[in-house]
Amino acid sequence: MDKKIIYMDHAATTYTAKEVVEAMIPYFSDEFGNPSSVYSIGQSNKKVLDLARKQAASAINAQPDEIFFTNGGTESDNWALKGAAFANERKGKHIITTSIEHHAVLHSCEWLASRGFEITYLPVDKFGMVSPESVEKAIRQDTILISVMYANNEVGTIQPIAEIGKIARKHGICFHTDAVQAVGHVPIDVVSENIDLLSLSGHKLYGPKGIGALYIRKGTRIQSFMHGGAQERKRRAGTENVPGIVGLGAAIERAVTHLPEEMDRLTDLRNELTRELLKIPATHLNGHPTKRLPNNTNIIFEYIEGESVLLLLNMKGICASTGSACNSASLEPSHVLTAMGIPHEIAHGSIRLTIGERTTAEDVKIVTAALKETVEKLRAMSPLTPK
Amino acid sequence: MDKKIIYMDHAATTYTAKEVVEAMIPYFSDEFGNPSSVYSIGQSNKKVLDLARKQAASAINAQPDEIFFTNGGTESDNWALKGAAFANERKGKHIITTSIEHHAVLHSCEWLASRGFEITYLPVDKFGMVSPESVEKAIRQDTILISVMYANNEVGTIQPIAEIGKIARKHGICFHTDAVQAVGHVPIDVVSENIDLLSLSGHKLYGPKGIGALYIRKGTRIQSFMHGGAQERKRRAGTENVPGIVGLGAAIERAVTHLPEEMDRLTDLRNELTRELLKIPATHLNGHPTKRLPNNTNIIFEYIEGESVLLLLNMKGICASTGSACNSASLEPSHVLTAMGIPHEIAHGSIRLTIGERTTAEDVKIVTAALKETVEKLRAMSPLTPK
Amino acid sequence: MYSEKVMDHFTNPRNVGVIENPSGVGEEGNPSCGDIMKMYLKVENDIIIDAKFQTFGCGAAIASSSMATEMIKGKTLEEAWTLSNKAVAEALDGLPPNKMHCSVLAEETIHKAINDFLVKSGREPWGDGECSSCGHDCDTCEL
Amino acid sequence: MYSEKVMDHFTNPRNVGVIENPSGVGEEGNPSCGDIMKMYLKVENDIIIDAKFQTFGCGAAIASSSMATEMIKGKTLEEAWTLSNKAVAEALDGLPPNKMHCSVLAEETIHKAINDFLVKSGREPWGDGECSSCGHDCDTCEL
Ligand SMILES: Cc1ncc(COP(=O)(O)O)c(C=O)c1O
Ligand SMILES: Cc1ncc(COP(=O)(O)O)c(C=O)c1O
Ligand code: FES
Ligand code: FES
Repeated sequence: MDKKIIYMDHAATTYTAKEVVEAMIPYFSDEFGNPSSVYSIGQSNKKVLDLARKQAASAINAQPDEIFFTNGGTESDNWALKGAAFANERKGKHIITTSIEHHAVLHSCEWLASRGFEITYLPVDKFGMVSPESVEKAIRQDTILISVMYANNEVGTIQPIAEIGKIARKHGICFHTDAVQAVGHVPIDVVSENIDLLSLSGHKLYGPKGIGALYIRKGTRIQSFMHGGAQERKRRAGTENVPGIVGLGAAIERAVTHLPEEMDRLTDLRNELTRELLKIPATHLNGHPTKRLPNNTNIIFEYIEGESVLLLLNMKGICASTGSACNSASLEPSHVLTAMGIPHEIAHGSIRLTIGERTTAEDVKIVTAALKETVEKLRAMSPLTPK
Repeated sequence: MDKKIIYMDHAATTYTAKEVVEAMIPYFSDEFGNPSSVYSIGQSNKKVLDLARKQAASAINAQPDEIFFTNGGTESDNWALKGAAFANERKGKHIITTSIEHHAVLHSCEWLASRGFEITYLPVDKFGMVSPESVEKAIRQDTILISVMYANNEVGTIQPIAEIGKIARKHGICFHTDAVQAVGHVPIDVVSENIDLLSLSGHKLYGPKGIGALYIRKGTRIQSFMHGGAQERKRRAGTENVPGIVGLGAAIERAVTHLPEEMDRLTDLRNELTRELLKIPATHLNGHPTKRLPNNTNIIFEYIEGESVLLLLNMKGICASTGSACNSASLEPSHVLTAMGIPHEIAHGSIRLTIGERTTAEDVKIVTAALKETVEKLRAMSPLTPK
Repeated sequence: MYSEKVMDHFTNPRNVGVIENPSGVGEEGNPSCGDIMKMYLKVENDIIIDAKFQTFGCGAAIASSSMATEMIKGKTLEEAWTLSNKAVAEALDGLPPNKMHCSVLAEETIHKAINDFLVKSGREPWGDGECSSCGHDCDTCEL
Repeated sequence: MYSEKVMDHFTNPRNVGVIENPSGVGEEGNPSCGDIMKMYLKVENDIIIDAKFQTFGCGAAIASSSMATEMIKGKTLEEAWTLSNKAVAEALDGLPPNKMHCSVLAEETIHKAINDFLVKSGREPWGDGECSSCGHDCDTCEL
């Protein structure tokens, strides 16, 4: 890359931090033994997994033996939904979730629906917020699982997880939260928030891609999703991705160490970015004004379409997205914005900017200027722009 | 590690080759973009995935768009079994497999059985070989899937895949093979062998752990296993593990390039090792004498127990295993040896030695001498040793 | 993702804008992606002597509008009518499968504009042909 | 996996072998893992003056045999009888959860050998107690 890139798509994926990669390297070619083996080079890797388990646990106030490594947020979500559904189907087949979940949850729910489960998709308000009351109202005799994401990946809205957890606990229903965007970014406490299952992923917090974890509170009824060998105390089969797990542990520890200061720093930068962008006419902020991830701003620019904005930004060396990366091939407007009541044509003009640990005040200035120019250029071409 | 280690457990896992790690490194922290993104740093990663897809495809004579990346052999097996079962359940609920499959297949089958599928587990002969006739006899009106592993991970026996493939094709039944131990070790041709689904894994061929692939012949009916984003042409969700995929591609290409010579070299070394070990009294070779993986020897030492052999070998710097690594915590004798008709107490004395690209003739000599000594020492302690 | 030609026509689109007192105007939207294209024609002796567009849409939509207006300028109405989306996409050195419909939008907008001219000048509109196939493998197309 | 104590008793096992004309012999097998332990006792005045073992089994089984025979030497029969598997495991600085049953095997083999002696000397065998619990959390134990 010949020119400076300003990366504002940290919610899609982060780079793996240099020190995290360095922590991983020895486990590729030197300490490569299979942790299930009897001999020493395998056994020493077992210790390394235990350390990573501790690092992951302490980030969410869990016990190390409540952490099970997976290959990412998607697997954790699939496991939580399908595993809890099948393990509890004798009790009932009703699942409560929301209309703004990540597709890893939504499509798992759809698949479960095709196998006889019944899903209630709760609505959200205009800020993308689920109300705890709506959760409680949706509970039926046969409800076996509630799944509400910790923070939304597109608009950044942080959900009232502690309140929902309390309700779930009161009714004795298993409570899962997809915290892929939240772990390492905001403080989480599975005990006080009454969370039974929690998904997290490495590549959203400067860890490697292809690694994640599912927190399973002791005593939670859940089937295995990945069947096979006896790894992860027989609950998640497959030879352990030792370098990946080491990287995940190192990345989580790193994130947790800097969390309070980094939250403040990012919140300030993000607020500045939002404030400047809202000065452009016919723009609106998506998501909750304050209860949102510190690194997320999501703005609608009326009369223009998102992909063309991204392409022009890219030519200026700026990386951003319209919403969730994994569906950028899709032409449908974001299901999150639609659920928030934003009309189709306007939803198409939304841009998500997610800043990160290298983002500077200077970057914010450059991006603001670039977006102003881009929006003007595209509005000049649009048949929708008012004269 | 202070003394030289002789590693003879390549079937459990291999180190990642240095050049493979080097190929991966740039994709952790520099070229880290999400391949689903619109901007250039993500887009360039898409090309890298396409290259890896080509590399993987060419190793088994598949088309690149028939390769779908997973997080390893276990996921590939789970996907193949569950995905094909659910996609074809209207046609029938009968699945044919063998009693010597890896647990990733066996436990997936057991789970499917708990959900109403019916499984036939074919027996094997004393060499661990499945007969194609038994496959054909087991076929019923409602058979929807046949799953037979390419080569067994414990005893190394290579199955008559081409013959079974022909039978499956004749009856129009989907044919899956778990080729985790075979890809990169023996030549495979999914077209001429009539394979519809094939599992492979990176860490068995000097690639990284936590990455694998499922080959899906065009037109094969199979559901998704990992639900979520639109990655892998909407068939396997989850942010792509770009470094892992790059490493898998590089490792496969590397393995295929050296395959014919390496097969010959390993076969010679392995034969020498086997010949020497069989000179110890009351020893037997497990698995087929010739139709076996070039790197595998598996020997029974009567009157002694495997784990104690491994521990003593380990103290001499030699890494070996009793069978499959992922169940070394289990106390049961190997299901593979049991299926081959080997009695319990004898099955407990089997040792698997799997050599690799760094194994030398000198290593074979050292290991032979060490095993002789070890076996003598343990036999002297055993109440079973005849006077 | 996009060819250089697409990027060129996207970043420096030809014929952006409005024609005052146009001979014909066409507007077409794609209900699935929400994109909207509008074209203005100046016609003399059944020859398109000028064409302009406004587009709300993705990079491919803007590039297709730009290329399509370039391609019909100087053409007879009949020639312009037979301009296929495929020809537009080819002139752009190809479009990704899930963006082929953006070129279809251009073709349809031209048809609308030509028919608007025909009707305005008291003639019969021409039959709107079938949805032109994009030439891609329907199995892999995400259209 | 194993403590240094276990590895020491495994690689240099004490009391391996056979006692000619033993006062009592016990043999016990674990049906789940197939391991077999055999112990020989020399008893004088109800005191175990010598003990030897032969074991077909894993490292933990061999180390447990070695440690258990060490621990009962010089003890009265009553003292030897009350040696629990837990005490053997503790003397070895612990055993992994899925290997606790190897120490149980040692306890049971001692019981068999003592009873063999009692019966041979015309006395009543002592009641075989309940399976002694291993003290680990049953949730995580893979026994
Ligand atoms: C909220 C949320 N859940 C799940 C996922 C899936 O995680 P992964 O890409 O690690 O599979 C993502 C990100 O892609 C996400 O943002
Ligand atoms: C035959 C066979 N199948 C499946 C697997 C599972 O592969 P992975 O460990 O990559 O999940 C293995 C190895 O562990 C294997 O040997
Ligand atoms: S015109 Fe719809 S995506 Fe381009
Ligand atoms: S005695 Fe059975 S595993 Fe040790």
